[in-house]
Amino acid sequence: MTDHESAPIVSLDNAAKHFGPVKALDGVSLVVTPGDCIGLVGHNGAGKSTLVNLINGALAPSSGSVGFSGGTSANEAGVRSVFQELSLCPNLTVAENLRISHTALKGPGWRRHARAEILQSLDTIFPGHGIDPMSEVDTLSIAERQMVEIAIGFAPRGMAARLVILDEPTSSLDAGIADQLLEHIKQFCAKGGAVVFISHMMGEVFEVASRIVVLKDGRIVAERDAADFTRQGLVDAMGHVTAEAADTAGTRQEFGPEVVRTEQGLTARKGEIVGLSGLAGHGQAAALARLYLSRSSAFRPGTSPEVVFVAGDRPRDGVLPLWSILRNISISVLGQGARHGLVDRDAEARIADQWKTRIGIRTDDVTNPILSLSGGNQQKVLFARALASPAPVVIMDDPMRGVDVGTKQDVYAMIRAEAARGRTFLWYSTETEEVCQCDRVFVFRDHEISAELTGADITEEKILEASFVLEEAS
Amino acid sequence: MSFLARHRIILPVVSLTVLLAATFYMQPRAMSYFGLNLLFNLAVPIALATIAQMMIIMVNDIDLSLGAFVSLVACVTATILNDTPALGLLILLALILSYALLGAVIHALEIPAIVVTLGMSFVWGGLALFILPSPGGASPDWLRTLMTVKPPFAPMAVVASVIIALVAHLLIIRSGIGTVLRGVGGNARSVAQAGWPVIRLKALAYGLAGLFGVLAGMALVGLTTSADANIALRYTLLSIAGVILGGGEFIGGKVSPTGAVIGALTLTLAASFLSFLRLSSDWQIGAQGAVLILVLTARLIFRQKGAEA
Amino acid sequence: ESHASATADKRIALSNNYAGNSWRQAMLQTWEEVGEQAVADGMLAAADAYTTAENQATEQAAQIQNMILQGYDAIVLNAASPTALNGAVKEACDAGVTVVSFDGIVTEPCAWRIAVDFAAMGEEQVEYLATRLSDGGNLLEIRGLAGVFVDDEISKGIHEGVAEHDQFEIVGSVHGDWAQDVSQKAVAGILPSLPEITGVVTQGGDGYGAAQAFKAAGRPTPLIVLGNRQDELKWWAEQRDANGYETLSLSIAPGVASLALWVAQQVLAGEEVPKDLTVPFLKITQDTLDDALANTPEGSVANVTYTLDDAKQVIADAK
Amino acid sequence: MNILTKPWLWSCVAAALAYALILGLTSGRGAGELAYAALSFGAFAAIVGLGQMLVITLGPGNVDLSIPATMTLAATLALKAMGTDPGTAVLGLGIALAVGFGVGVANYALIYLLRLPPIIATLAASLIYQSLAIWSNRGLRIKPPEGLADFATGRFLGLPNVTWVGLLLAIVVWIALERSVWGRWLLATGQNMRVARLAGVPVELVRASTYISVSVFAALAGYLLASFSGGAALNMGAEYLLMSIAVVVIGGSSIAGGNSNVPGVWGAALFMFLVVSMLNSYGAGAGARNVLTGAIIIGIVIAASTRRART
Ligand SMILES: Nc1ncnc2c1ncn2[C@@H]1O[C@H](COP(=O)(O)OP(=O)(O)OP(=O)(O)O)[C@@H](O)[C@H]1O
Ligand SMILES: Nc1ncnc2c1ncn2[C@@H]1O[C@H](COP(=O)(O)OP(=O)(O)OP(=O)(O)O)[C@@H](O)[C@H]1O
Ligand SMILES: [Mg+2]
Ligand SMILES: [Mg+2]
Repeated sequence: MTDHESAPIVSLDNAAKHFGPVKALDGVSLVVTPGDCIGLVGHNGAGKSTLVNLINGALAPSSGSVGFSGGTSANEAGVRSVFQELSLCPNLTVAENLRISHTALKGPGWRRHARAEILQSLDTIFPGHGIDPMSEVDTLSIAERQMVEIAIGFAPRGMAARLVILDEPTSSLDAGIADQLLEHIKQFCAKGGAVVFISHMMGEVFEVASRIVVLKDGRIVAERDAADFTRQGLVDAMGHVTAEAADTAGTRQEFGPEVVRTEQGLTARKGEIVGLSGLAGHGQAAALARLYLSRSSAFRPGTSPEVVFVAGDRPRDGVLPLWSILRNISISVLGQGARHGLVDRDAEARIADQWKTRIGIRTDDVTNPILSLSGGNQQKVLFARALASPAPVVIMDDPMRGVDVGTKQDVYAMIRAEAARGRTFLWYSTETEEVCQCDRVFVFRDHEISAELTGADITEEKILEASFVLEEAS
Repeated sequence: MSFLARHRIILPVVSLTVLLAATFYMQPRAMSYFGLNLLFNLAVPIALATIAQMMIIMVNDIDLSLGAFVSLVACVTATILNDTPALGLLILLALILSYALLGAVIHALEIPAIVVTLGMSFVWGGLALFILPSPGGASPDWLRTLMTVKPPFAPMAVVASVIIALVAHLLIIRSGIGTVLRGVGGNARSVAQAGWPVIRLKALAYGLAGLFGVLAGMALVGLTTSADANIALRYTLLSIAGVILGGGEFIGGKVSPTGAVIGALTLTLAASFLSFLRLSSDWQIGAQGAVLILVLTARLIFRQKGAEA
Repeated sequence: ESHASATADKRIALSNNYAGNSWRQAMLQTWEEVGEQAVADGMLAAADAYTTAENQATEQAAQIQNMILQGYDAIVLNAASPTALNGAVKEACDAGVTVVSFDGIVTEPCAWRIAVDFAAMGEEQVEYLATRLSDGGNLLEIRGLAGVFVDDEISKGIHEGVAEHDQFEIVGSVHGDWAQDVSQKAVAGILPSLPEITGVVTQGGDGYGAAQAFKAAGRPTPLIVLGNRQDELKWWAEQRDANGYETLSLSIAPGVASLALWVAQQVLAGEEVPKDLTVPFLKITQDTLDDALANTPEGSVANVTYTLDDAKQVIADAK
Repeated sequence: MNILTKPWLWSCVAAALAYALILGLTSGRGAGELAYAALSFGAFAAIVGLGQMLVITLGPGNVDLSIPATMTLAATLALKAMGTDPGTAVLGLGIALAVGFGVGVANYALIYLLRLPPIIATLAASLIYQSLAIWSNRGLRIKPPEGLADFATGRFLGLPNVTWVGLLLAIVVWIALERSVWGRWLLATGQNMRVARLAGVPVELVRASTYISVSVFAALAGYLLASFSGGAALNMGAEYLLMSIAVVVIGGSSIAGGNSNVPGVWGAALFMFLVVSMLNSYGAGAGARNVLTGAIIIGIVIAASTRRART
């Protein structure tokens, strides 16, 4: 298979994982050797996260095998995972979280060691991160948490990491920080480490990956050197009929009256798509949450809601974990079809089925539990929840987190169509590419609006300039 | 992040100080070695029970059987431990182990702790009635001596409270395993993913709760000199209130051992403060509720400050 | 009257561990009335009442400690436990405070005890039944709150009585927690499995509930020994008028608190008072029923208020 | 769906078993009598249990500890107002329900305005309600008007009237939880209040109405119990503190909904009465009775949970 001095760190042999009738992984063979930097791509629900879980031992394969060279378990073999759903302990400090992962860290003085180790790791990967290792995780922004989790993944923890699996690590990082990570991955692989990098952002994958593995419906459909793929070829391999890139904004200029104005200066007109940008954690999410809370009541059951919310931080803000997909979708429209306060269950089922097809939720039955969906498909459910509601203003807090390329195009089109029909969108995104599709963009810095861009001014450079300007001046 | 929200311990400390000042103002005689001991010595078992409850709340569970358990321990201490110390110790050890087992069962079968501990409260209460059908028994002499010792400078109650807080703090906040235990409350899934045997951690947390529950029962007997099957039933609710008063939260592994001990002292002091007020007997019970509400209302200041951040 | 002036500056506190039933409320009321009068008459400087929320020895111990701090000269005590308060009582004695316990007494030797012979109260019930039901029969026992001293004592007396009168057999025993609704429920649950019952022995506060349960089950009403609650007495009178029902009612009078007050006053006045005093329990018979009913407020408990002279008499009897 | 996976099944099975064991002792004698008693007394536990279930559904940390005090206060004020005068039953009911409503509003105000954890808020408030009850009537036990007492102890179509009330409420709660928009909102709030709020659920309205419902249920139970047992006593609600929680958890409550445990509350209410009766009938002492009750409770819960896990 491979040459003798670099035995595979992990090798999967025809490994499969079934959840009841769902074949999440349907016989996958994969070998990761030192120095490999594998880009793992595939549509939402292709089985990427399941593959990660098989490798790190969180799930046992239904058939086939997973073998390690450096020990019997992933831990012993130096295999680390950074999960798609954030998995730190929010009540502990950053350093204490390292202690959780570093099971061998013991004895007096462990706090000092933990502190030094995590700080070292953060400094290496994200120079100038500004994270205090003594601060509790729940006081950090989602981007900072993601950074901490990545830093823990790469930290030595007793033995150097040999393989780090990153499941959509950049989904809540802004471009600058994501670049720092990509840089580090390249260096790590150059020094003989191995990385499995999962992302829906093709640019990133092409930048770091030496080899790209494409998963489709639980099977590997392509595995080649990155250089052998073209961008379009990759998207084709993933099996998505990419919606023809609808001609972008800039043509439509007639907007209705102003429907949103906040103290901060955030404004939006009827039919407008307003973007919020800037570095992650600079107050965009808070501004949107405040707007949502001020426009909806916790006491009055509005028959016609003014605003709806699409969450990006799924476990914290979006998913009702005990419920089915159906109930997760219908929660925002229950009030409308109700007669005598009773739920119209036929209408409810109709709406859920309709959105399942419209937005392409990968499940055979909407009465399945929501947690049986892959991360990206859960996100689609949240979209469906919001778009099904008749509210004129849609607030979106980084809603494309973990959504695959094909679906993204579909959702963009859907948003534009809804906007044309008179809905207003407020859209915070960590991806500049998305923000550039908006009609107007507010750039945030230090919890304040530092720039308002329109039309042709909406460019990556202008946004970056407005995000950073003070830091450069000082 | 505001200063107050970061340092949750300030609230319990301030509540206790204010209440203490008010008590001293109402009853200057309390401001003495003798007075402080009288005010606080019955808080020692409550503080221990509060730490026990905190161990359970730390892993996102709640223990409705703690009062019955402490009563049972008190009955064992006042009878078997007093008559045949070796057998008594063995039984107390078995009780701690059964607590640990309870934790493991709750985790393994994924049943809510509130249910199991509710059932266990009947079991402990029944066993206590077996051992001591009517009040009685006697405290072992060494225990009585220990609980009535008069250390220099500060009375036993104060010294004991400081020691309890210190030990619990070292165990839960400073030590490595304590950190992992808090991690179980914060995010059990990630602790499991890191390779920790969560079932054993849960058993450990429950075992520690059992240990502190046993200490609470023993301390209680040392003070009261005898026991009955109902002696500590109130501790269930008192201990929960103490944990919350001390800045703990029901979910998420956010607990403060020092705060919990201070919470227990505050609860005890609140009752005394009221009796110094000499209310009409109709309202004495209600006033206890009012004071509890008042003390907890101070949390509001912290919440609002915290929410702004 | 020389003693009165001797205690004019003395302050007495009542430590009460429970307020959740009519008996305790009557007790508190009697204390208040007698205490206020004593203060008005210049016999005492204060007679304050303190109550804790639940029936718990630990809270009462803390309460006693507070009373020591407040500098009371005497503490009158209805104790949650005969032994668990001994630590606190000892501390009070050591601080020079006179402690008088009543109803729920404490065993600490330094305290005075005004005891009711609860065991005799249980035994007397069976003796009464023996005079009424010479053929004997099956008895149902309703007990109080498990784990409490009074419950154990009365039950012991009842079982001794049954041992003596072997024509009786206790065929069922339930805990009614001294509450009508709990007794009613417990009796209703056990009745279907019991043979015919000729008598019910009780502890007070539970007879009416038992009667209701028998009625609901459609069984003939047996001879139920009652516990002086007004609703029981009223039910008895109604039954008597309707079908000549005859029974006995006995319990300790809540007014015994006033006796304890006077005993404490006597101790403070320097009188020599024996440590152990007894009060008879209050017994209502067929003949005294109408009187008792007339003197008991609606929904309360039959009561007696003791005077200073009564107290002196009780002390003299004990010497 | 397989009936064996219904979490409420086990409390009903346990109740039936306890019933059979008692009848085994009497070889069938008194079957009707026993069932009638169980249905009467179970009704009170079921009514407070239904309310407590709604609160527990609100999520971790939500429980109402003021149920006993509410029962006592409502019954005391209602019976005092009626003063045994005939024809005042409706007035009394109105007063009891108003007290329940007021208590619920007060509890919720403490929780919402002062941000107190519900356990502590209701515990502290219950001490105040208890004081109010003492102050208002000093524990005097006033008899209910005769007509009301006859209703509370009477029967209709062979079942006790209080059972009909309990069944009616169970159906109302079942519809509310399983079919109504409010029920969906409640279940969503219970899973994650923040998510529910962001999904447009009026979470505070839901919480307020839930805390008011439980108090109104408790007040109704207090009113009926006082009428049933011949008067309000200060300690009349005491045993319903643990009972209300026990019937909810034994009933197999899970806050997911769509798997309603309303029948479980009734099953558990009957069970709690029958198990004590059974142990009394077999002559168990207080100690043995408690130990066995606890063991059986845990047994039921384990049986229910492993059954659920296997499917
Ligand atoms: N616990 C589960 N029970 C049932 N089905 C599951 C479960 N976990 C995953 N699946 C299913 O397995 C398939 C693969 O899911 P997986 O999470 O691996 O996808 P993914 O490639 O990571 O997608 P995404 O890009 O959206 O994160 C999906 O169809 C999903 O619905
Ligand atoms: N960056 C920091 N921020 C805040 N406090 C700090 C920091 N570094 C050290 N300290 C404080 O310095 C003291 C020494 O801490 P350290 O954890 O290094 O000691 P240790 O001997 O490792 O502890 P242990 O014995 O608990 O393992 C502690 O009180 C700690 O809180
Ligand atoms: Mg995934
Ligand atoms: Mg250290």
